[in-house]
Amino acid sequence: MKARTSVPYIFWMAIFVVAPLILVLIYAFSSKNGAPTFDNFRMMADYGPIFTRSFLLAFFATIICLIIGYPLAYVLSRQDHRYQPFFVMLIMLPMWMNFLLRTYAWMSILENNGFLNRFLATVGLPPVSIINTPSAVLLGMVYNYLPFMVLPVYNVLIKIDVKLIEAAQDLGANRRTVFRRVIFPLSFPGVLSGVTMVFVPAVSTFIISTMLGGGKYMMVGDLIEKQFVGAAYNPHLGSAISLFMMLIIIICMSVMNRFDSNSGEEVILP
Amino acid sequence: MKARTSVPYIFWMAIFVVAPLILVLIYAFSSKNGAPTFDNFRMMADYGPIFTRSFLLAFFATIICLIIGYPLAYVLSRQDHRYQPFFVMLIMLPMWMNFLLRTYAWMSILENNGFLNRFLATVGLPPVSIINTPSAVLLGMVYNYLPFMVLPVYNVLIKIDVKLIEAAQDLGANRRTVFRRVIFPLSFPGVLSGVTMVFVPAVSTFIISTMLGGGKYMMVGDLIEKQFVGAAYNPHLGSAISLFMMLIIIICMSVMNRFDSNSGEEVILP
Amino acid sequence: MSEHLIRLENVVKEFGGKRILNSINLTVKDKEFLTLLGPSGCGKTTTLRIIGGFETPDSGVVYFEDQNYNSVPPYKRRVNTIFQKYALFTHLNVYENIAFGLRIQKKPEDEIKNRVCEMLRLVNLEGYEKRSVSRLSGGEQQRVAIARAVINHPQVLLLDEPLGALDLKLRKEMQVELKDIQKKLGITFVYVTHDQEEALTMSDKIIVMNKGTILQCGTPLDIYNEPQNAFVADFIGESNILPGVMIGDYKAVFAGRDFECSDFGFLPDENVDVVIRPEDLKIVSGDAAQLQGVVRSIVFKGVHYEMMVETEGFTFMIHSTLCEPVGTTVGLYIQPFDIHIMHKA
Amino acid sequence: MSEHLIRLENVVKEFGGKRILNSINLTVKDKEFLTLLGPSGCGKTTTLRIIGGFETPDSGVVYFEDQNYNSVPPYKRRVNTIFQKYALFTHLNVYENIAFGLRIQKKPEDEIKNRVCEMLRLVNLEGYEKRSVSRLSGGEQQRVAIARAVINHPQVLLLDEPLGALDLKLRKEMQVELKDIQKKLGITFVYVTHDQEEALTMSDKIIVMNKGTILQCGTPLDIYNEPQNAFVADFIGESNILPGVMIGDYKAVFAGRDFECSDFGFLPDENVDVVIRPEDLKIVSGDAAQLQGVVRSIVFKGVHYEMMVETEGFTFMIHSTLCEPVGTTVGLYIQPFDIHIMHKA
Repeated sequence: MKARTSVPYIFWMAIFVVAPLILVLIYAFSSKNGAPTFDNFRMMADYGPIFTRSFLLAFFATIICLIIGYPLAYVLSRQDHRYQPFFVMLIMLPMWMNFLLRTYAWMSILENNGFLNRFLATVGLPPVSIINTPSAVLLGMVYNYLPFMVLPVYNVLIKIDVKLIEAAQDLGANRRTVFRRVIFPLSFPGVLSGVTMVFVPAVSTFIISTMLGGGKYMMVGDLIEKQFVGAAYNPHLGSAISLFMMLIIIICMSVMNRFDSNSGEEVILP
Repeated sequence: MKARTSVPYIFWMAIFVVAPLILVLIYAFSSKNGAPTFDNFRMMADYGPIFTRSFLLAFFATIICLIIGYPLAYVLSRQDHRYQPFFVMLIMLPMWMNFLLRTYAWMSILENNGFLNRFLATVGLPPVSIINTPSAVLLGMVYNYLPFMVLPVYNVLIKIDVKLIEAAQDLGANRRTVFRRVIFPLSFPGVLSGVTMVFVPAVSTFIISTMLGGGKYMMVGDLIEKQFVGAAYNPHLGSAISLFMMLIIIICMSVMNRFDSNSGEEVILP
Repeated sequence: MSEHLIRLENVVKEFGGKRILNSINLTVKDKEFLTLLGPSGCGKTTTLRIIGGFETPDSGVVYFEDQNYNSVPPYKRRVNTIFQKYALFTHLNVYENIAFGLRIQKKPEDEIKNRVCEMLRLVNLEGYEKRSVSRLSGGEQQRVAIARAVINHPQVLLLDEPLGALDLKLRKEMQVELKDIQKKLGITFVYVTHDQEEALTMSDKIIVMNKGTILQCGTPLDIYNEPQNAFVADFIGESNILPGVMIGDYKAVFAGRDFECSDFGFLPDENVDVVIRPEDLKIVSGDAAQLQGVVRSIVFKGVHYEMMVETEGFTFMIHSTLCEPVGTTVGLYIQPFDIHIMHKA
Repeated sequence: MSEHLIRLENVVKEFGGKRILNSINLTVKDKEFLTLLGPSGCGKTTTLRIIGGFETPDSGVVYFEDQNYNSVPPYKRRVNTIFQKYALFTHLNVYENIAFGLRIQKKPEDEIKNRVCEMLRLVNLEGYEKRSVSRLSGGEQQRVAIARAVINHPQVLLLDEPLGALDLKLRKEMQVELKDIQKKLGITFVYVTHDQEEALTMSDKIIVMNKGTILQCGTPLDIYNEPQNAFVADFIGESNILPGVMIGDYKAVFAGRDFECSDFGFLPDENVDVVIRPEDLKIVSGDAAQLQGVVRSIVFKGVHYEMMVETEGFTFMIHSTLCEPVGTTVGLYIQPFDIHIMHKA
C-alpha cells in the first residue's frame, strides 16, 4: 500500500478511534442539559476518599504483585526448558476463567465459614476473619493481576543472555551479586511493564471490592460503573472521573517510560 | 535461588493459583446443598441460543477486527519511524479509558437521536437505526478489542527483516506478490496471537450487549454475571458455564498453537 | 549490443546528507567476474544495491545493455542477488526457498521440480529439500542462497560479501565453488568484499574503492603489481610505505639514500610515496646491501617469517623464508622494479 | 610452586550423551601464550570453559598451581575471560563495564577511577567513558571487553575467538595489540581460534584439537614444519596429501616413483600419508625434474601464483612467484627434507 493511499485510511481509523474520545470530552465538560460547565470536575472533590483508597489499594496490590511475581518469574525462568511452558500455562490458567468466577471463588474461600476457616478448624487453628476487609480486596486484586506482573518479567528474564551472567561470575560476582548487578537491572524494563500492567487496571477495578470488601470499600471503578449503569446514573460525572483517571494514568506511564529509556545509562544500583 | 529452595516456592504458588480453580470444579459439580451432581451442566442446554449467539458474535467481531486491524497494522508499520510511536499511542488510547465509558460513548453516538443521526440530519441524510441491534453490539466489541488485534500484528510486522522483502523483489515479486508470499506468511504468528487475544475476551464479554443491544442479545458473559452478582444468583451454574467456556477456549488455543508451530513448514499459500 | 552489459555513469548517492557515492563510473562486461573491493563504508555495497535496483541514484545513470535502467524496479531486472546474511525465507523450507522465483513466474509444477533438483545438485544439497532453513549451518544457508538466486538464470549475479559469515576453511572452499559455478553457468558476477585475498583469487577485474570514490580498476595482477596510490598498495597487500623524493627519472631518495627505480615522469624533487612489498626486501650480506638494519622482532607466519628491521629512518617489514635472530645487523637489497613510486594522494 | 600454572589431567566432558572431550591432558606455563586450535566442534571452547570454571569435568582434574580446582566457582578463580561476542553489560556504559570487577571488590571510588582510566589508555578508548556499549563498533566493543577482563589483574586470561567478529584488516591489527598487551602485563593467555594464521602469529605454544582429542602440541614452528599427521598438516596450512609407501628408511614411493626423504623408522612397506607444502614444489627444467606434469589452472594470489599441476597419479597444488601458462608441461622437484611422511591416522 503506497503512502498516499494509506493517509486517508489512517484518517478514517483515527476518526473511529478518536470520535468516542471527543464525545467523552463533551460529556465531561457539560451538564445534564448540555450546557458547558466544570461542575462535573468540582463534584469529584466529594469523592476524594474513594480516589485515595483506589490509589492506595492499587499501589499496594502492585507492590505485592511485584514482591510475589518477580521471584516467581525468576524461578520459572530458571526451570528446565521443557517444563517452562507448563508452568507458564499454569500461571495463565486463571486468566482464561471468567473474572467474576475467579473473584467469587475467593469469596467462598475467605468467607467466615468458608473453605479457609473450615480447613483451619480441621487442623485445630483459630478461624480468621478476612472477608469484607481491605485485605480481602487486596488479595482479590493480587490474584487477578498477578499474571500481568509475572509474564512481562518472565519474558525479559528468559531473554537475558547467559553469557552476561557468566561474564559477571568471571569478573568475581557470586550469585547474589550477579543478581543485584546484572540480572535485576537487565530485567528492569519487564518490571516497569509489569507494574504498568498491574497498576492501570487495578486502579480502576470494579466489582472486586463489592464482592470481597462487602461494598464497604468503594473504588473508583465502582463509582464510574454506578454513573453509567447503576443507581446513581450520571454519565457526565462518569466521563469526568474517567477522563481524570486517564490523565493520571497517562502521566504515570510517560514518567515510567522516561525512566525506562534512561535506564541503560543512568540506573545505577547502590 | 537454587533449584531445591525454589521447588516449595513453586508449590505454594501453585496452591495459590490452583486452589480457586479446584473450588470452581467443586462448585460446578455440586448442587446448592453441596451434593455432587451433573445438573449444572445439564441446565446449560437451556441456554443453547446464548452460547450460539456469543460464539457467532465473537467470531464475527474477530473477523472484522482482522479485516480492519491487519491493514491498519500494516500501514502503521510502513510509516516513518519517528511517527510510529504516536500512531501506536493513538490506537492504544481508548484502552486506558474505562471500558464502561467507551461503551457508553458508543451508546450515545448510535442512539436513535444520538450524535450519528444528528450528524446525518445536518448533512441531509436519512437517520439510521443501529442501537439495540446485533450490529451495535458487534461495533462495540470491535471498538473494544481492535487494539488487541492491531498491536500483535504490528509487533510482528515491524520485526520482519527488510532484506527478506528485497530478496523477494529481487526474485521477481512485485508489491502484491511480496505481500502475499512473504509479508503475510511471516506475520501469521501475529495474526494468530491477535485472533486469540480478540476472540477469548470477546466470547465472554458482558455489559456491551446490555448497553448497545438493549439487553435483547444476552451473551455468555452476561449470563455468568447474572449467576454471581445478578438476580439469577446461582454460582453452581455460573461455575459450570465458566468451566465449559474455559475448556473450549483452551481447546481453541492449543489448536491455534499447533497450527503456529507448524506454520514454518506447512503453511503454503496458493 | 554494446560490449558492456552494465554501465554506471556519474552515479551519485547521498543518505541523510552524507555523500556515499561520489560520481561513480564503471562498466561490467558480459560473463565477467568483477569485484568491488574496499574497507567498510567505502560505498561498495551501495553501488551493488544501485545495480540491483534497491536504491535509485540521486544523479547519474545506470545502463543495462545501453538502456537507462534508473527507474526499473528490482523485480523487472534480470539480476539476482546473494545477500550478506543470505536473507532466506524463514517460513519456507529449502525446496520452497529455491523454488520461490519459479513459483512467481507460475512455472508448471514438474518444471519447478526438475529445476530445483538440478540446483540442489549444483550446490551439493541433495536430500535437504524438506529441511527448515533456520536449522542449516552457515555454509548450507549460503548454498541455498546461491541456488535460489541462480535458478532464475539471471544475466547478472550480485554477491554482497557472501562469504563473510563463514569460517576460514569453508571460505576458501566456497571461493573455489563460486568461481566454478560462474564458469559453469556463464553468468556475470559482481562481487563485493573487503577481503583482498578473495578479490585477487576470484576476480577477472577488481575495482578498489574508498570513501565513495573509485581509486583503481584493473586485473588482479595490475592492481597488485602496479597500485596507483599508497591506499591501494596498502589495502591490497601488506606494504612498507615511506616518504621519498624523486630527484630525477629513475632516481628516488628514501630511507636516507638514493635508489635506482623504474619510475619516471615526476616533477623535479616531487615528494612521493614509496611502496615496497615485504617479500621484495632481500636479506643480503656484504657489499650488495643497499641498507643496513637491526632485526627488532620475528614472527613465524607459516610459509615465511615476518621480521621488523630497523634502518636509519624507517622500520621495514620483511617477509622471508629465512630468519635472522633478533638483534643482528642485516643488509637489505631491493631490486629497482620492486620499488613502486606513487604521487602523494 | 610447580612450573605449570594450569594442568588438565584426563579431562572428560559429555553433553547429552555426546562425548565432547576425550581425556584431555595439557599444561599451561606461567606467562605463556597458549592457543587451542581446531575446527568448530573440536572441543576447544569446552576446554576453555572448563579452565574458566563454567563447566565441570565429568571426570579428570583441573589443577591450578597443583591445587584441585574442579569445584572452585568462576568467581573465585584468578582467571578472566574475553567472550566470543564480548558479552558486555548492555545496561552499563563503557566506564561502568570496565569498573565492574573493581566495584564487586568494593574498591574505593578514586582507585576505581584511576585504574579504569589506565585501562582506557591501554586499549586506546580515552574519552569513551560515557558511551553506551551498544553504540560501539565491533572493534571498540572488543577493546572494552579486553579492558574489563584485564583490570582485575588476572593470572590467566582466556580468549574465546575474540577476533572472530572483526573484519580482516582490524583482525590483523588486534592480533598485534593483543600480543603487545600480553607482553606488557605479563599475563598467561589461553587463546581459542579456528584460524591457523592467527595461531601461528601469536602463540608460544599451539595445541591442535579435533573431535575432542589433542592431536599435537608444540611451538608454531614445530606444528608447521613437523605436523604429526595429515589432519594437522592440512589444518595448519595448505598441503598436498597423497598416499605413499615407505620401502625403507629414507625411501618413499608416491606419485608413481620413489623419492629420497628424511624420515625413517617405519615398518617395511608401511602405507603412509605423504605431505608436501605447495611452496616446497619447485618448477625446474631438464634433468633435475623428478616429476613431469601439465599445468591445469593458475590463480593469482598476490604474493604468489597458485597452480594446479597434473602429474601421473596426482594433481599437485603449487605456490610459486613464477607462472607457467595453462597447458605447458613442467618439471617438478622436491627436496628430501620437504617431504613429510606420516603414519595413517
